[in-house]
Amino acid sequence: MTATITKEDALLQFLLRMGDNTLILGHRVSEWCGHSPILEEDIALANTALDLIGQTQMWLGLAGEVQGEGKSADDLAFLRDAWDFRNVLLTEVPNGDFGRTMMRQFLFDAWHSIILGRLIKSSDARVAEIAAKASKEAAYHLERSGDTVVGLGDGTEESHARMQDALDYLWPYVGEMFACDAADSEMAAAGIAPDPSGLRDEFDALVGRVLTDATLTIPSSKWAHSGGRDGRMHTEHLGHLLTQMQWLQRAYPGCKW
Amino acid sequence: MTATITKEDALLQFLLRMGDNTLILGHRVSEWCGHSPILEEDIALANTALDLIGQTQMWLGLAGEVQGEGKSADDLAFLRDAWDFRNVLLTEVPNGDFGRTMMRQFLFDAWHSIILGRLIKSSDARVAEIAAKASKEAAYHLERSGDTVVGLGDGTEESHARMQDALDYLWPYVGEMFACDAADSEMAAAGIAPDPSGLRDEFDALVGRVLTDATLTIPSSKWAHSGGRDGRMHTEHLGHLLTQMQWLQRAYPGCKW
Amino acid sequence: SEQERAFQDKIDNDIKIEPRDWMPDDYRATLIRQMGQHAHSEVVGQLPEGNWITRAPTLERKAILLAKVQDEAGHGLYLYSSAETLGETRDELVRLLHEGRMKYSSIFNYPTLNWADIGAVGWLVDGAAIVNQVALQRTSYGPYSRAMIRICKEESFHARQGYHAIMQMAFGSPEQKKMAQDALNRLWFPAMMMFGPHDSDSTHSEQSMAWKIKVKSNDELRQQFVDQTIPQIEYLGLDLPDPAIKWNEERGHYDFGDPDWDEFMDVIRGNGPCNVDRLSARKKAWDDGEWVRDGLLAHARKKASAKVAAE
Amino acid sequence: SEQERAFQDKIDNDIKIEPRDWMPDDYRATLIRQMGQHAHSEVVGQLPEGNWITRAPTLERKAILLAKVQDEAGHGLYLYSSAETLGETRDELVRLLHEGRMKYSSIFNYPTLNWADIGAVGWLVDGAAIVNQVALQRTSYGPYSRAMIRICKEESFHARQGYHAIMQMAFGSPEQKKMAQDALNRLWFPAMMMFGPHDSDSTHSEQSMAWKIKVKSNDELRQQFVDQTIPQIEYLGLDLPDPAIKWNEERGHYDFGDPDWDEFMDVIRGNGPCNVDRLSARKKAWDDGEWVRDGLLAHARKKASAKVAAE
Repeated sequence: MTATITKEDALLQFLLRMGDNTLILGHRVSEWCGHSPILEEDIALANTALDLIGQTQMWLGLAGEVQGEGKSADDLAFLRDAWDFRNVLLTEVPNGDFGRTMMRQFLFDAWHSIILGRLIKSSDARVAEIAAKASKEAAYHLERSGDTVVGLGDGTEESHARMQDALDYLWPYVGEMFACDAADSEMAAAGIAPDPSGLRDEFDALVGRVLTDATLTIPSSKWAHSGGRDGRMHTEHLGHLLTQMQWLQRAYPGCKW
Repeated sequence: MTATITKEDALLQFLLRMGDNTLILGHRVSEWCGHSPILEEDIALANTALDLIGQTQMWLGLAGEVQGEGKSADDLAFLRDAWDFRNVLLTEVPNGDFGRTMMRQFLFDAWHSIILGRLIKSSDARVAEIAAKASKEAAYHLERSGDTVVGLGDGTEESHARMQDALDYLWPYVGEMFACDAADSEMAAAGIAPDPSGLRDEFDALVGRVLTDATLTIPSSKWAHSGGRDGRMHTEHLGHLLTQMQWLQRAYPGCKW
Repeated sequence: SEQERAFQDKIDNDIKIEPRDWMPDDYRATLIRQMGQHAHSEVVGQLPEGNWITRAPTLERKAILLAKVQDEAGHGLYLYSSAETLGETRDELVRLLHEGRMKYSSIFNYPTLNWADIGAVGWLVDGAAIVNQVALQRTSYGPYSRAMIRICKEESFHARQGYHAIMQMAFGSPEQKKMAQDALNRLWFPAMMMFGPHDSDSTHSEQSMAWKIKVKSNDELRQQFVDQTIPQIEYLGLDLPDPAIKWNEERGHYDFGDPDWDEFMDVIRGNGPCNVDRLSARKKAWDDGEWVRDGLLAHARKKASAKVAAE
Repeated sequence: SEQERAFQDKIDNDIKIEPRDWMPDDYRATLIRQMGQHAHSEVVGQLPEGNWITRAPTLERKAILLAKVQDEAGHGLYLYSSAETLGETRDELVRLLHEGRMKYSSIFNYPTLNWADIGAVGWLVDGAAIVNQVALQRTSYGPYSRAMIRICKEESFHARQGYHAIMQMAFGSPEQKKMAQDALNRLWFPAMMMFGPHDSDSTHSEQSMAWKIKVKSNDELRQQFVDQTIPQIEYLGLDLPDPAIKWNEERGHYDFGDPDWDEFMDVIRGNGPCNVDRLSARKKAWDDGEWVRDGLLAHARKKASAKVAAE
């Protein structure tokens, strides 16, 4: 399908994708609060969630501006239903055990740090500005999640097995981050954002290096889930997440908090 | 505190208590759908949930009538927030493992079958009619949950330990079912419903018999949770349950389904 | 052989095969596979619908959905029992499912994403299943045929309820109508796939037809489903989910487009949207329930031996 | 003894005791108990607030709450480290907590039931904690005193944020105001209990005061909290949560009613609304995390020995 999408629409899609990724992943990570394996991780996970929510405010804030319907970042976060979300499915899968959470974080951080690095040079100054701030955080997240993946992958027999399970489960969710549709092409043509498919080599090299250190094996199947970043088919998990996330705004509409 | 409550108000409280108990417990039981230890249990649990939801329709339907504000059973179920619910805390605690779910069911069924037996003779014909229908179902539930408690309590070492854990956890939630406040006194005086405290001996005898067969030991502590049936202080669990239960009605108000 | 000829004679004369009758090994194996898959489908099919039980929008809808899921578990039980008449235990069938060596209907590897999906599952998925199952009422194996007769009654009821549920949505608020359309769009092709590949690509079909394990071909059944469903879509005022749908005066049937058979094969091979989650949910239920099954069995044995001792 | 006299002299002259200084066994034990409890409280205190993180009504509120809970975990870490200066490891303190042999602040055994509770926890619970902790900045043990100075800064920030959050509610819609009132009503007496029993019933107080582990009495601190909080309640336009509250011109303080000390003792003994759930949540986190801690430790050892081998 070739582009029958305006640049404005494409930009909106792009911003929603960036903001919904950080919103949904931030929500998932925040579920760990008070339940992690060690106090240092409680702190680190809360900090990661906090960064992601902060980035969400910027991306969705700009999305609301671009949309031009007077919607705030909060309106977009709390008043859309599942089908309007544009996050990749990877961010909405349940936390599972700590290993799956950290593997998910690592796979996301790797992609995130690469794309944010490109976005710093976006032709849209507003995008470049957000990326400049977010990329520092993402680099830090990647360092942490990468270290944890290596530590647990190359830890005990049990931790290795759990990390391999996590990787096997999550790998089919990786491909979606590199999908390219009309909106992406439009963004690439406008120099606003890179074509996601062009990021794959760098991702594979980075992830391959870390997973080798972690003594983990990348599954051979090439099949990938899709449907999140275009809203065509999210997982069943997203709807449940939203019941919590949006509860107060739905139950008490129009209030100030 | 003595009664400064009108008979109408007391009746409304009584009906909400009956209906919220079955609503919330029915919801909890329905969470098992497709996840129970054996296919026969999937059927039995769905059936129990179905009975409880059916009873909810009757109790809350009558509550709406008595309240006289034009509210349907659905309005009451889906548009009140946690503090307006009047179920005992026992019904809202999470399912835990299958043993805890069945123990909770048994403790509730025992109380439920006893009170429904009395309500058949209620001076309020509408109450008596609902009780007549519900008590048959409750008797059947009690037989089933009692058998399961005995089977698992007097099963393997592991099943025994799990059932004792379940009983230890749940026992402090039993006392609330027999609390008596102004509304209860008013109902008792009007011959509409029995004083709950008067049901305790029969309950203790019944439950004691079954738990003896189950080789389980009733905890010695007399302390009991409270706050559900008067809405003063629910558990943190109820709010989470409502985010799911009420999602559609909150997100899409005023629709017909 | 003599036995084989007598067996085929019975089938040709529409005499049902019963559990104690002689039957070819392949006939038995094919039936066990088919009935087992069918039973597994009922059990796994609880999951996508169960996904909305806690979010059903009214008490009435919650009750209807609970009753439906309960029925499906009942069908599973009934079908496992029928398969057991062929000498295969339920536990063994479940083991094969959990090891990924037996399948269930691929439709259940698609997610239920909005409330209208619940209506659409009843309407389209049960609708498609009924088309299949009505044909199977005439299947040659007695217990299977009788199971189908019983199951079809309940399924028709579910399909009607599903249609009513989606009707509420299609005739409801703009957002409800959008949900109905979204559900139809997502579930249409997966429902079409429920009838299996084209007759020309169907591997087991010929022998199954001769044995009357199968009674109508995949393409016949699919056409029947399309023909009965299009007028319903039009009645609901929803857009057709496939631009190729068109009444063909000459054939007296609707023409329609092919589903994406690559996706079909992907899902069959385990690469569907929910395959991994569905199977792991079932395995978890089974594993978590082990202590329960063991406990109840131990108690039953104690009771039995106490009874013997007392005699 | 000579040592004891020198020790008490230092204390009387407001010279801080440092980790390597001689100290009486009871002083050490009392401090470990108090700092350990304080650390546990920070950790368990994540749970009632964490309960609302996934339901925070705006991105801003979610961020504020995340930052707060993160700070609390940080305080826990800091306090465990301070306790370690007395020779007790964090793991040992955690073990005692999980075995029910050490306490955490009873306030966290009350549930957070509506969003206003999150504001109220910051305002009332952190507010009460600060009253305590400001006094403890002058405590005699150096590391504890310094921990308190650092922690108090962040807690004041939290208390202010909490007050702003509940102000939004109190000045918001009628339902929001009702939530604020409900939160105040439920949390008022538990917050009052945070200062412990009346001085006349407080067991450890006298020695602790002499050692300046405690600096002000329970009743003094409680009065201070009441005096600073009542005007805030009035500013918010909420009803007073205790009918006995009344300005006493003569004393220059507010009079107020006693909390239910039986309930206080119940909660202390484990019979509070959330005791069982809180402790089991912490134990589950710890148990579920064992493989993580083991894995990371094993990896660290591999790396260390690889480094040695390479040298």
